[in-house]
Amino acid sequence: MIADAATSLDAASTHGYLLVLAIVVPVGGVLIATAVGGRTAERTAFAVIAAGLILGFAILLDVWMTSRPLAYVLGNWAAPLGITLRADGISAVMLVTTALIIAATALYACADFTIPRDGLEARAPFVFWVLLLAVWAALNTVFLSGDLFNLYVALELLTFAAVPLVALSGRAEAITAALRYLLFALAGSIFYLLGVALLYGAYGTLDIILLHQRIRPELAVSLAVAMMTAGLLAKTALFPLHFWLPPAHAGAPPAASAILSALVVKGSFFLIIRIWFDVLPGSRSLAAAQVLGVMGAAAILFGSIVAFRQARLKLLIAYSTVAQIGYLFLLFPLVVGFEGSPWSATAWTGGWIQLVSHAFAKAAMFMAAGLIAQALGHDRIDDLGGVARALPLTVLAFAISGISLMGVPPSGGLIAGAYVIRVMTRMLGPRLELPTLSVKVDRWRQSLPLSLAICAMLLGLLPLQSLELLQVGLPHFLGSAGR
Amino acid sequence: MMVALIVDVGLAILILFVAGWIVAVRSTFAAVIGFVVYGLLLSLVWVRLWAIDIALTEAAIGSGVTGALLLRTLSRLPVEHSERSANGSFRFIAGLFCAFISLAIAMVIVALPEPAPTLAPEASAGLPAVGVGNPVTAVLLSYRAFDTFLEKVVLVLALVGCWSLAADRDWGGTPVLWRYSDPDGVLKFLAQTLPPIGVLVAIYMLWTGADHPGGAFQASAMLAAMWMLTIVAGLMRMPRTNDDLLRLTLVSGASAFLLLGFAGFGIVGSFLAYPPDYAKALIVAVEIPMTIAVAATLVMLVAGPPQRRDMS
Amino acid sequence: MTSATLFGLCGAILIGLGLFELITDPHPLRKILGFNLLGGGVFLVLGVVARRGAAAGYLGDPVPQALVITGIVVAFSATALAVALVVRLSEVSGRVSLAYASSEQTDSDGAEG
Amino acid sequence: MTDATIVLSSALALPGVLLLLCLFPSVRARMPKFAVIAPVPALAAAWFAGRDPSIVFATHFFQGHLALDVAGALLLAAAAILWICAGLYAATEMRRSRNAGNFSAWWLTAMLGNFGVVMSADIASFYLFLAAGTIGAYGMIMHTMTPDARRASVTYIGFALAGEASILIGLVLLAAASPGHSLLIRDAVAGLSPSPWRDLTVAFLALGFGLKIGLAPLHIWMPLAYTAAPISAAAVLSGAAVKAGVIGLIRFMPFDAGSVNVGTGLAMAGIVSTFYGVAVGITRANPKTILACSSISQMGVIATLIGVGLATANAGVAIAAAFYGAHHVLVKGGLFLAAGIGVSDRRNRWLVFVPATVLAFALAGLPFTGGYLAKEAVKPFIGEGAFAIFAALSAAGTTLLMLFFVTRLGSASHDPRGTPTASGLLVPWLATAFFAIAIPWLSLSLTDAIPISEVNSIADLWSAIWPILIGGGLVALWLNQKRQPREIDVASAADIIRRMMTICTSTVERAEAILRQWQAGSISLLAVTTVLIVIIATGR
Repeated sequence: MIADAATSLDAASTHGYLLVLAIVVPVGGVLIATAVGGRTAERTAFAVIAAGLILGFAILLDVWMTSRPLAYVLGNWAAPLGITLRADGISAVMLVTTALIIAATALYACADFTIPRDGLEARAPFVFWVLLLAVWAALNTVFLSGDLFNLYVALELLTFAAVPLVALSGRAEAITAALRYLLFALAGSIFYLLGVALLYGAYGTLDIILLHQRIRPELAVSLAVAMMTAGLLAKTALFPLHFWLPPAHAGAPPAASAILSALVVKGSFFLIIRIWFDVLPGSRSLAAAQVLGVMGAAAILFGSIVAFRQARLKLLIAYSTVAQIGYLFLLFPLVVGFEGSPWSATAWTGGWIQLVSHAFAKAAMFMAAGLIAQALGHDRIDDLGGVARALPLTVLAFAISGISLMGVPPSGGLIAGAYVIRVMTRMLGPRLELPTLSVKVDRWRQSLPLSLAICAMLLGLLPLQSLELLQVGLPHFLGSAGR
Repeated sequence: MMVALIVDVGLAILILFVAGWIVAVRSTFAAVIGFVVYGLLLSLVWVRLWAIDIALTEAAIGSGVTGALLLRTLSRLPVEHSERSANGSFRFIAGLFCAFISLAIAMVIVALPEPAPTLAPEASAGLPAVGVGNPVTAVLLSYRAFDTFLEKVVLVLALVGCWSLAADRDWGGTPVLWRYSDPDGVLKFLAQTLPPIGVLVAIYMLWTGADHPGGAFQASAMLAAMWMLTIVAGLMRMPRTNDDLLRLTLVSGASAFLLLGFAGFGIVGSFLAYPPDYAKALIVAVEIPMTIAVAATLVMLVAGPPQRRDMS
Repeated sequence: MTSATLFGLCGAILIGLGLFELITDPHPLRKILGFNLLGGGVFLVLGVVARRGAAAGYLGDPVPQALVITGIVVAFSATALAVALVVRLSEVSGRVSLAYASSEQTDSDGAEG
Repeated sequence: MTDATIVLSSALALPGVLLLLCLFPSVRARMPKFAVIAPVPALAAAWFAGRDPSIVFATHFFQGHLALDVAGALLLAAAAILWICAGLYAATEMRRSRNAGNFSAWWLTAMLGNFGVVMSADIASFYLFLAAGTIGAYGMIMHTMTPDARRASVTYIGFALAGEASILIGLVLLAAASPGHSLLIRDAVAGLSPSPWRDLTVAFLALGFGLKIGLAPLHIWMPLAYTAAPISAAAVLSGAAVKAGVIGLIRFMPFDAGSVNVGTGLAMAGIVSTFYGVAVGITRANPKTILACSSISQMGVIATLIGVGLATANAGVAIAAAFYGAHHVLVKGGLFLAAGIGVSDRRNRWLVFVPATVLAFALAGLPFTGGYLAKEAVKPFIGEGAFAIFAALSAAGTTLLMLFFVTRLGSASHDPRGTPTASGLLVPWLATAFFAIAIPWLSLSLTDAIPISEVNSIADLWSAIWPILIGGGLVALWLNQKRQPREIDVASAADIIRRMMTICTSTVERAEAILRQWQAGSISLLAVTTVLIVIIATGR
């Protein structure tokens, strides 16, 4: 597999241009939307979404059919001098997940971020549409780039796109949250950059596959990996580095929260996976993986308990994200610990399904919470009684995504579910009179979180063993079942 | 050799002293001034490391524009009320951790492999195909042009993010750069005489950057400085943020890259590849809009979000 | 010791100092300064890597040099965005602090102020 | 095999579909009536599977596998009957309740979980259904929303979470050791023997399931929950839902390979629970609480049985435990219904009193009742040698406790007007009582998979009767004491644990308040970085 990938460094795949388009199309959208502004921003976004969906599925299909990673050498300058884009199985899956969630969010956001008919550009819609495309461009770059420094730029792109979304409401708390997020994320990316510098200093290349071949266990690598991992953990908000996340995700507008919670934190998580499983050679540090696992377990417990005690729905969902991020990190001790045994492949597949399922579920939850808050004018959990009758589809979406959060075997469990149950009890709970709805919510709008939630739940039913797609292009570490 | 090392040791001690001063000094204003000095000293270090391109960039952007930005910010913030600083034990623990991390990095730096791995031969071998003489320019605009392209997008996004912090009613308004009363007309005089020279220097930097140290960023910083000078002196008006021309200018750098990339698709068959015969011409052609776009972005970033009330 | 290693060690210490400032100083603007100090240190490490890679008639490896230039521009963008947030925060809330002002979090964050 | 597919999946599909229908408020309001028919397909499935155990009843969709063996069929049949009868009862009981529809939603969730757990053949769906059952139970306990109910539900969910966590760890370890990737419970358990973590895995599972069936000292939630829940809910929870733990033990304990340590531990806990339940029960006043204590005691018997089987590597205990459990499903469910009706209605007094007394004796193993068969079924394992004493003492204790219950029955209902008992309550109760006596005999005649030697000899009968006589004597003595039973059924330990939980959560919250600050968060970054540097650098 490694040898395969190395030869593909020089020979770009026939459909490699798709990778360039997957990044360049959203970037083009950003540029056009910024330049023209007004209603064009929204229209551009939808044009880009249509194209991006097609591109995402095309890449997925290609990787699936050929069972080989796609690669594209930019400017005909092969690594180590140039930059190569690559799409392996996990990139392809993440591309499609991102495209779907962005599309759903865009449809959802239409109602909130319409540009007024008089054509005069308004702040929030302009910023939202431009940054939605920017987040997408950045994520696609994170998923596709095969060069560590290019990934750094992509990470920063992601941060700069995400931070203004947090501050979009303009309230003091939101701005404080955005500032904390930015400063902490900057510290994280500079840690990452330091790691990149050390790796280049030791091996003279930034290309992931070349590094994989050259890297040896030595002090520089240990330090570089530790710094990069720690920096990315800060951006992923793994407990106890999560402090910036709940206010940031809860303070953003619902559509933005959906993107932030479902996708943005996954970007840096994806990069940790890249470093641990693509850059590092066979012998990963089990002890370090266990540390990540312990932090993950602590995040689950901590996040779930704090979520259970929240008074506001959006904060509850944000803390549930903290807990769910913990689940993602259980992948490390499992995959590393079982390295070479078939169970490792199962853990790998399960981890990715969990990640994708969480992305859908969390987007659905934030959208549902947004609709509820819009309809009721508040999101106090204790006063949610009767909302199930007023917004049945929305509450159903919330319930299904809650179930999929706690029910994806084998990682789910009631520990994660206690807070979901609490909210559901309130929503279904009795109320003498119907809550007065301040805004009427369209049925089609309610169906958006519902469809995302159903996606999330169906993912939980996927058989764990049969997804070889997720292992395309990975170095051998998954054991016999991994091809 | 020995003398050079002594100079370097002195420079290192000086820069560490300034950095320590920035950390320790109570007044934020003093810290900002210290930071500008730090940037200039860092440029000297870059010169000592034979990285002239970086030295110019650091001086122009790392020290110059950042310094302007920070000073501009200080003038907008309320008068500093002395915030209770963190307690001693917290600072002590944080200090220990920081010292540990520094130590670890130092150990790795001392143990970096010898001979050092390098891409200089590859970069050199590729130069004829790119047609420029300055390898750094070749890296920025050809080998790793994708980085540079994304970095242009980063600048645009930073600006969008900065503008997003305007009040809703101010959207589309005009940012306020600086208000400066100029009773003697000195500033006006400077603003009338310097820009032509500055623009010439910028053009020269841009052109020479292809083969010698210097290039687009340095030229942008120069242009930005000239533009800010004329605006502060009242010779030019700050453009409105919904001005079509301004918007086009801002995205022109990244857009030029994008067009170039697709041209590479069409002509050479690879994104961001240059046809060998026109490589240098194309590079310069891209650098011109890029320089102007970066200059405009820098000015707008320093100026901050649009406002309507303070139009005067 | 070569001057490259010397400046590398200098960079390592700058990283520590910048990190310390970023973490301990309550004033957001000072944190931004700390971030820039930290960035300067990291760039210096890259620069040292570049200098050590002198070969093929060049006095430094051009690839890391180009990375530093890109990095400086990115760091500037970050600074501009952060500064804009600080200014806006002081306009909206009248304070320059990372502590939350809202009532429910005053208790927990008050200690930080 | 398509028949099996249809039968097994419809057993889950009907409750599932009804549950989905609960989303429509108009349907939900009428759901208590519809919910009565929900268990019918499950009963049919049990009937088919139980009649001819040679047909492997197995099916799978997605990655879930369903299967039904004789042990499962026994429990499923008993549970389905109880769900039907209790459902009828609930339809009457909930008539005046404001949110009866919600109760039905929880009811159906618990039912789905209950049936699913019995029929699951793979680890993942087992866990999923186990969780569903817990959620449903939580909702039913909370239904009345009184302070007691809230307290009970919180205690319940706290214990359930701890139990599920333990089970989850066990399942993950189990799956990890499973050969060839199979998530089938059978394969995984069979493949456990070479695993270095075998005892650990089994211990986690036993602990979790032990908590589910309320083994002492993990029983605290049980009296609280059953006392607080509405009658119909208490009936199905104590009768059917608690068997999730029993079926878990039956399915997951590696009887073939055995495990002396865990088996001994489980048996010890079982013995303690058997007598602890009696000892506590006779000091309580509320009949529901007494029944809950009896459940602790009865589950103790089952745990002892399984523990012995595990320690001696005797796979035969599985079917015996299922048989014993199936009998307990109906008896305990029925007695809860009786406790709910009470004896205040003078006209029908005997309709409650007489069957309840019979059931009470049945639980103690009175000959010619189903309980006698149940005792016979477990006798080969815990009726011989030193265990004979245990069996006799437990029967005596059961008699004591159950007769005490019958005497307390009169005080249960303090309805001053003595309103006539609705037939909607009486009929389900009488039906349950009938089936409780009849089902063991019926199942014995239907299948020969249950190894019970024919019941004949006088000695056998006598060995069943004398403990009952002793128990009867004891209850007479006990009642003569004129001690005032405790009216307030506060399990003080539960309060302590609840307080500890509160302290834990508030500690977590306080920690969160600290971590939410920039300082703590950023110093964590430094600490994490340092730890990672040290670990990665030293571990290479």
